Amino acid sequence: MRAAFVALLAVAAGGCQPSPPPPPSQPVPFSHKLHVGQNLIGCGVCHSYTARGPVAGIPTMARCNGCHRFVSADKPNVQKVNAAFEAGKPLEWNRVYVLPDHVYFTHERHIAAGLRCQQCHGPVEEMDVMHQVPPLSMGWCVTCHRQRGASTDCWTCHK
Amino acid sequence: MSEPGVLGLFADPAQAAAAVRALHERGHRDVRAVMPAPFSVVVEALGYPRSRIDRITLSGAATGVAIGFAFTIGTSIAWPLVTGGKPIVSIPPFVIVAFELSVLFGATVNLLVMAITAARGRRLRAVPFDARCSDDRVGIYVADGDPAGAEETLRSFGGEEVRRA
Amino acid sequence: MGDEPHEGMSRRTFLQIAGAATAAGCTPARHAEKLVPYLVPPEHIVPGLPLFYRTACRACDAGCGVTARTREGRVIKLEGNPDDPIGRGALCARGQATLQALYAPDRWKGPMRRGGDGKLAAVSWDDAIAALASTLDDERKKGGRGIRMITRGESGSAGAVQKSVLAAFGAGPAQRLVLDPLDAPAIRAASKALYGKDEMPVFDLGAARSVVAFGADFAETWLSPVEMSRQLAAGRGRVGDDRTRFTWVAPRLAMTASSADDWLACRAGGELAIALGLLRWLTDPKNGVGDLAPEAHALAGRLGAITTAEVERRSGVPWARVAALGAELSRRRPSVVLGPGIASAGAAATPLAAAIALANHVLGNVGRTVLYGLDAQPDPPSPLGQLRSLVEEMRAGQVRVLLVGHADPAATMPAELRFGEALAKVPMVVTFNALPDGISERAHLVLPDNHSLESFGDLAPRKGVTLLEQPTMTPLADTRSASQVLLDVAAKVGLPEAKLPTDYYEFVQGRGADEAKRIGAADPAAAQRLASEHGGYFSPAAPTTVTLSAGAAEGFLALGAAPSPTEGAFDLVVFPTALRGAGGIDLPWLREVPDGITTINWTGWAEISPATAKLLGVASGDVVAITTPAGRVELPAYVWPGVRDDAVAVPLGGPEAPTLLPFTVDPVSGGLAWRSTSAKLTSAGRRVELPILGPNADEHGREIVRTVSRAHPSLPHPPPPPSMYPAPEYPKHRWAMAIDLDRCTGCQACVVACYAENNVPVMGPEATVRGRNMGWLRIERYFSVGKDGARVDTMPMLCQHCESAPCEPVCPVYATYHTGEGLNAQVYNRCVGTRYCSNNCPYKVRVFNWRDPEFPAPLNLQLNPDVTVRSKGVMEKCTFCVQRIRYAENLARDEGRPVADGEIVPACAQTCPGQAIVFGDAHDPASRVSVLARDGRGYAVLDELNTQPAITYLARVRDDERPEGGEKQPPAPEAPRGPKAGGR
Amino acid sequence: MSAPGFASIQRRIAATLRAPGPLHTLLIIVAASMAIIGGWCEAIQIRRGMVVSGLNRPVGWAVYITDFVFWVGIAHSGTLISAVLFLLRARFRTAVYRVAEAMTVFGVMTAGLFPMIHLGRPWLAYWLFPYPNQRQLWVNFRSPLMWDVFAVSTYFIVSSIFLVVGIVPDAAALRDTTTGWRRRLYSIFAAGWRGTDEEWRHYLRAYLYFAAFATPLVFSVHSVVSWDFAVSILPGWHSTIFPPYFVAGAIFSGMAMVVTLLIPLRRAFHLQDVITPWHIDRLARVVLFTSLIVSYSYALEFILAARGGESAERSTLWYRAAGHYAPLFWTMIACNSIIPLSLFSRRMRGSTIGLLVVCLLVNVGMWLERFVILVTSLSHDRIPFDWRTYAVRPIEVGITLGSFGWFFFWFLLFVRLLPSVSIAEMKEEAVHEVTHV
Repeated sequence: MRAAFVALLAVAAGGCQPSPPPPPSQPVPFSHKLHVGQNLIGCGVCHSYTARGPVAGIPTMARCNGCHRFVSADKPNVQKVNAAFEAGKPLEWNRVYVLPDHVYFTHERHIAAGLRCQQCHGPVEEMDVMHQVPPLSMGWCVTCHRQRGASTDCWTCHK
Repeated sequence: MSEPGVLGLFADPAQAAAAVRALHERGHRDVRAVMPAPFSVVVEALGYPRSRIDRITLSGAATGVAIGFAFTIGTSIAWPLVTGGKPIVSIPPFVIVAFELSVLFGATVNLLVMAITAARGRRLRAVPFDARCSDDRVGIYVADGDPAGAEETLRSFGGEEVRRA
Repeated sequence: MGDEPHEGMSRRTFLQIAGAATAAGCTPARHAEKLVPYLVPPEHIVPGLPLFYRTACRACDAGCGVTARTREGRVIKLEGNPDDPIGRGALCARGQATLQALYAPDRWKGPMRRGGDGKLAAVSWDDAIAALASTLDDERKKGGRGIRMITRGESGSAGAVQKSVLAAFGAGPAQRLVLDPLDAPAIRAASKALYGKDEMPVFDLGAARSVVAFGADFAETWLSPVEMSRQLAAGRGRVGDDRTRFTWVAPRLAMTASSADDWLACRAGGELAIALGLLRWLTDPKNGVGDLAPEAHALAGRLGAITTAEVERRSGVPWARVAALGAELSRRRPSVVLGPGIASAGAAATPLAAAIALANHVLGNVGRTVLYGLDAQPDPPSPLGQLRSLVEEMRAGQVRVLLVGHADPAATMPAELRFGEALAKVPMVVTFNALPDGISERAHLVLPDNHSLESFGDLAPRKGVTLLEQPTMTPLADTRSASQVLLDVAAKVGLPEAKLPTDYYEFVQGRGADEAKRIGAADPAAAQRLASEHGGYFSPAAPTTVTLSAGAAEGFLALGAAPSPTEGAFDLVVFPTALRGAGGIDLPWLREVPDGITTINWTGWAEISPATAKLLGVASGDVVAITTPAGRVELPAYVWPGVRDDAVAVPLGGPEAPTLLPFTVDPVSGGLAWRSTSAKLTSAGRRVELPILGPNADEHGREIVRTVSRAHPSLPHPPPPPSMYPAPEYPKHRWAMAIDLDRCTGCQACVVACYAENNVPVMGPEATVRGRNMGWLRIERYFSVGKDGARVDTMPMLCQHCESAPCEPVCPVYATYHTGEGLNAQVYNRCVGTRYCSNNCPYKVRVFNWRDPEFPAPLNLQLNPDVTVRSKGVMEKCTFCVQRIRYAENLARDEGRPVADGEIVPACAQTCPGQAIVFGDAHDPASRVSVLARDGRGYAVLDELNTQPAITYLARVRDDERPEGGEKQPPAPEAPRGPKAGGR
Repeated sequence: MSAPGFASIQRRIAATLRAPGPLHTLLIIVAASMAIIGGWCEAIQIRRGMVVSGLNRPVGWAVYITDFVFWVGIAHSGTLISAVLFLLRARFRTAVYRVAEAMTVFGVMTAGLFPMIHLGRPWLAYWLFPYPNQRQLWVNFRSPLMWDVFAVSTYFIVSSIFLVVGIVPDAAALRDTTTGWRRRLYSIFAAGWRGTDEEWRHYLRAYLYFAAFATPLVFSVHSVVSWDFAVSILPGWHSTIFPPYFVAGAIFSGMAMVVTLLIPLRRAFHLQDVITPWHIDRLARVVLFTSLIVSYSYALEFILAARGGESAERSTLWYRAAGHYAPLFWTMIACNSIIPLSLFSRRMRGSTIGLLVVCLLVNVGMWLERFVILVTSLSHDRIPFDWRTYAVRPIEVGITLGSFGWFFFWFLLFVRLLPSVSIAEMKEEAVHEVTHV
C-alpha cells in the first residue's frame, strides 16, 4: 500500500521535477575531464574535506599552484591561476551545486555510506564544463534516501 | 423533428394541466410542456415518472467517501509522521475529510448529471421556442397524433395562439 | 590562523522570501553564489566542523576559563572550560555575552586621533604610537608625575607590562589606579585588620551546611558567581538534613536570594546590627553554643553591650529571628557567612565585613569554608579615595596624560564625581577601550585594544590558577593589543635602561615558561603546550592558617552612631544584577534577556513594595521620581513584595544609580558606600509600557513550580492514566531532560547560552512590551508571600518535547511532528505560520517570528552555521539543541560506538552554573537523566493534561523548619561534619 | 381565472435589475474602496510581517480568526434557509432565499480570505492543499485546520452550485426579455435552459439532492470551525458543547445578517409586496429562537465550567466575565441575549426599523462573541507567567473593514445584475396560492 502510494506520488510529481540550471561561467575554464578523466586525479586530492566534513572543499590556490608550478605552467589559463596565487588573490569560482540555506547536507556521511561521487555529481570525469546533473530537489533526495533505507526524518536535513 | 407538432400557450397553468389531461385522453402520447416554473398541476398532469438521477448522485457521494479514506490513509502512510502520539492512521479525523469529500463529490456529480440529463431532455423532447414560455405563459406542445385534433383540444381549454410549429 | 579567514561558502544567511519562491516554483531559485578558495589551507580548520580554543573570561575578575567554539575562523560561542577549577565548564550570562563585544557593530575599527577640528579621525598605528610616545616622553623628561592610568584589574602579564612601562616613563605605582566597580574592598580591609592579611578569602559553599549572605549576591556578581552558584547547588543536591540551608539578610530580595530558605528583611544599613546580634547570640554563654573558637569568650564580654532592643530597632528584624539564625548556625556546622554585598555595603562596610568574618571565625568556619591564603592579589583594586584625588588633580590640571584601559568611571561611578568634567581638563587622554564611551568622547587618542578573544595574555585569579588568554581568531578590525602598544611606545622612545620586552607575545610565553617551572613540571615545554590546550596552569594550592590578631576584633564590636531618621524618606538600595553588572557596557543579549526577578529588559526600574506603591498611588509601570541629595531620576516602578516598605531599590547598569548615589567612601576600606543615602519618592504622574516578559508573577495556585518539604522530599506519583493510543516506539534513543528547581538560581546564563547557540534574534524593548520576545528558554518566576515575607520561585521553561504534544496534530502541514528519538521537531522551511501550535501549547514555549530578524554586521558573524536563521512568519522553539545531538551522534557513528551518557549537552545544560539541567537518553535506565526522572521530587508541569513531557522537573525543597531561638537553651550541637567537596 | 397570479412577478423582480441609481453606484464605489484599502493593509502585513498586527504570545489568533468565524457564520443562514427550509417545505423561504444564498457565497468568499491573511507566510497558503509535489510531502489530516480547508472549500463549491443552479431558470427568463450585454450575461447563467418538462423533471430531483447534501454540510462546516477550538486543550476552547453552540450562533448571526440586508433591499427595490411583513416576521422569529439557543449555550458554558472541576477552565471563564475584556463580554451578552428578547413583542417584529436595529446589534454581538471566546481564552492560558492581553492594531481594523467592503462589493454587484428574489419560485408560489388558497 505504502509502496504503491509512494510510486503514485513519484509519477504524479515526476512531471514537476526541476531541470538542472545551465552551468555558470567560470573565471578559468577548468576542465574536470582533463584532470579527472585523462590525468586520473582522484576527487579527494583536491576536494580534500569530502570524507572529513560536511563540505567537500574547493582546492586552495596553493594546491593548484603546487602542481602547476611545474605542470603546464606555460599555458595562459594556468598562468592566470599561478598569478592569482602569487598575487594573493584567490579566484572566485561560481558555485554549480547550490542547496537552499535550510538544507544541511554533509558529504562525510554520504561518503561513509559508500556513495560514489558520481552518483550525485554525474560523470564528472567526462565534463569539460562542470554542470549540475541531478535536480537537487527534495523529492530527488528523498527518493534516494528511501531506496537506500536512509532516514527520512525531517530533522535529518532540516534543523 | 420529422413533422410539425402543435404548440399552444396558456396563461393559467391549471387550464394547461386540464388541456394535457384532455390530450392524453384523446390518445396523444407525446405531449410536452415548456414553462417558466415547475407548476405542480402541469407536472402532475403530464404524469412522467420521477427522475432517477439520484442513483448516480449517490454513487458519486459513495465515491467521495472512498476517495476520502483512500487519500487520507494513503498519504499518511506514504510518509509516516507521528504527531501528538497518535497513530499514523487516525480514522476519526479522516471521517471528517471523507464526509466533506462525499458531499463535494455528490454535489458535483449531481450537477454534472443534471446538466447532462437536462441537455439530453432538451434535445430529445424539444419544444419550439417561444420567449413567453419563460415569462408568463405555459406552452403545451403536442408532437404526435392528429394535429388538427390537438389544436382543437388546446383551444378548447383556453390555449392562446395555438399554432403548428 | 590562515591569512584568508574567509571561507566564503556554507555560511547560512537568512531564509529569505527567496526561499519561499524556491518552494513555489519547481526550479530552485538561483542566486549567484561565489566559491572563494583558501589561498593556503589553514591548519586544523575543516570547513563545516567546529574548532575549539581555550582562553579566559574577562567579564569580571572571578577568572573563569572559557572554551571558544569557532567555525571557519570565527568564534561563534563561548562556553566554560571544564578543566578550570573556578568555572568548571560553566559560564555566566555576562561571560557568554562578551562575545558580542567582539562583534559589536560600533567597535572602533582602528586607532583614532582628535584633530584640530575637535573630531576623532582615523590615524595609522605608527602615527598614533608616535604621538603617544612623544607626549609620554615629554612627561618623562618632566619626571613623569603628570602621567596617570586608570585600568581594570590586570592580574597577569598585561598588568606587569603596564606597571613597568609606566615606571619607565617615571610614573610610580600610585599613578596607576585599578578600578573595579563591583569590588568588595571591605572584606579585604577586615581580613587585614583581623588577620593581618590584606586579601580576599575564598569561600567554599559546597562544604557548608548553612549559608548566610548579608546582601552578597553570589549567584549574580559577588566575587565568583559561577563557582559559588555551583557550590550552593552542590549542597542542594543533598537530600534531607544535609541539604544546605540558605538565609538571606538584606532589605531587598535579590535574585540570589530566590534560592534562599529564609529572608531576614532588615532595614538598609541594619545588617551590621544583625551581624553583631548574631555574634552576641553565638558567644552568649547562656545559649550554650558548643565548639566555638577560643576567642569567642573574649568577644562575648564586649558584645554584651549590644542590646536586643537596639538590634531590633536598627534592623527592623525581631530578635527572635536573629536568635533563630544563631541557633541554626550553632547546630549546622560547618557554615559560611558571606558579605557584605554591594547592596549592603555602606560607609560601615568594613565593620560589617569584620563582624561577618568574626562570625565565621567563632563558628570555626575559617579553614573549612572560609579559606585564606588563596588570593593571588597581584593587582588588587585601588581604594576609591584615590579616584577622588585623581579627579581633583585632573581638575587642577596636574594630570597631563591620562591612559584609560578597559575602565569607564564616568559610567560606573557616582555622577557626583563629575569625572567627565575633570577629563576635559586633561590635555592628553588616551583610551584603550574597545567601544565608544564617555572616555572616548573626550579622548585625544583612541587606541582600541584587541578583544580578549583576539589576544594573548594571562590572568592569575587565585593561587594555583593561572589562566591563559589565547587568541581564538584573527582581529576583526585594525586593533592592537594594548600591552603591545605600550611596549611599542616605550620602544619608540627608546628606554634601554628599563629593560622592557619588545614583544608582548614573547613576554607572555616567557611568563608561561616561568609558571611551568614554578609548578615543578618535569618537562616545562610540554607543560606549557599542555597548558595552552587546557587553557591554563592548574595546580593545587593549600589555604594557609590564620590567627586572629589579639584585640583587633574589639574595635569592630560596636554599632556606631545611630543614623538620624529622615522623615518620609526611603532607604535607597542600589544593587547589581546578573545581566546588567556594573554598567558601562551595553551588549544586546544582556539587554534583551530579562532580569531574573522583574523580567524587565532594556530599561531600568525602581523596585518598591506593595505598601509603598499604595502610599504613592502607583502600580508597576507608573513612573516614580526618586530624589537624593546627589540627584534626581525618573524610573518606572516595579511593585513586588521582595523589597522592604521603607526602601526603594534601583539596579546598577544604567545611568540612574550613578546619578542617585553620592560619592561616599567607606573610610576604612576605601570602597564606595553604595548604601549611603535615603531618597524621596513621588509619583511622576505618567506611565510607560514596561518591557516585561512575565507581567504576572502570581501562580494562582496552579502549582507550576512544585515544592516539597525538606523533611519529606517527595511528591505523590499517581499511576499513569490509561492511553487510547499505542505506546510510541523509539528505536534508538529517547532524549529527555531533568531540571532540578532546587538548584536553579534564576541567573539567566542558560537563556543567554540559548540565544548564542540557536541564533535567537534580539528584538528590542518594543517587542517585549508587545509580548514578542524571541527567547526559546525563559526563566519563569513566581512570587508568594509567606509568613516571613516574600518568596521567589524560579523555573526554566522551554519546550517540553511532550510525547503527546498538543502542538503537533494541529499543524496542517506537518511542520511540527515527533521524531523517532522523542524530540518535538519544528521544520522551519515547512512552517506556514498558522500559530495554532502556539495557541495549543499549554506551556507557551513556542515563539513566532513577527518580523525578519536583524543581525547588524558584524554581529552576523556570530551566527551558528549549524542552525537555520528563521525568517518572518515562521514558528520556532527549543530543539534540545538538535545540532549538538546530531554532532555527537555523527561522531559516535564515525567511531563505531554508541553515544555515551553525558556526551550530548544542550547549550543551556552546558552553561548552567548550578548544574540544574541534565540531558540524556531516557531509554538507558542508568543514564543520569533516567535516574533523576525517577527521583521522588520529579514531576511534569501540568501533568493533569497528560502531555507526557520529556522534561522532568525536580520539585523545589522548602526548608521552613526554623529552630527555636530566643535566649533558651538550644539543642545540643550535632557532630560537626567535615568539609565536603563541591560538585556531585 | 382571468388574471393568473404570476403574470406580473417577473416584471416586478426584473425591475430591480434595471434601476441602479446613483446611490447604488456610490455604495459600490465605497465598498470597492474599502476592499482596496483592506488589500493595501494586507500588502503591508505581508511585507513587514505579522509585527504590524497586535498579536503576541500567547494571543496568536485574534481579529483575523474572529473575522473568519464571523463570516463563516454569516454564510450559514443562506444554505440553512435555502436547503433546510426547502426540505422542511417552509413557505416563507421562497421570497428570501436568493438573497440568503448570495450572502452565503459571498460570506464564504470573504471568510476564505482570512485563513490566508492570518498566516505568517501567506504566500505559501497553497501548501494547505494536498496536491502532488516534487517534495513528496502531504498534509496533516489530523489538523482541524485541514478539516477547515476541506469543509470551507466544499461549502464554497456546493453553495455556489446551489446558487447558480437556482438562478438558471431565472436567467433563462431574463435572457428572453433583455437585449445586449445583459442578454449575453443571462445566456451564460441560463446555460441553454428552455424550461421543458424534461429539464424540470431532472432539475427538481437534482435540486432536492442539492438541498439534501447542503443540509448536513451546513451543520458540518460550523462544527468543523468550532473544532478548531474545541479539539485544542486551551481552557475556554476545549469544550464539547462547541459544535451545536457554534452552529446555533452561526444561524443566529446569519439570520440577523439576512434581515439586515433584506430590510434596506426591499425598501430600495420596492419589493414590499414580494417580501411581505409576514416573511419578515418569520425571520424575526428564527432570530429570536436562535438567540435563545445561544443564550442557553452561554449559560451552559459557565455551568459546565463551574461544575466541571477543572480550575483552569473556571479561571478562564471567570476572567472572561470579570477580567480585562469584561466590557466586551457584557456588550456581547446584551446584544445577543438581552436585546433580541424584545422580539417576543409582535410590534417589534412588525417594525422594520426596530428589527433592523436589533439585527445590527446581533451582528455586532456575534462578532464580539467570537472575539471574546478567542482572545480571553488565549490570554489566560494555563501558565500564569505568560498571561498577556491583546489590543487591536490599525492594520487589523483595516483588513476587517476591507472584508466588509469585499463582501458588500460582491453583494451590491449581485443585486444589480442577478435577480435577488427567485422569479421561478415566486411564480410557482403565486400559482400555488391561487390554486390552493
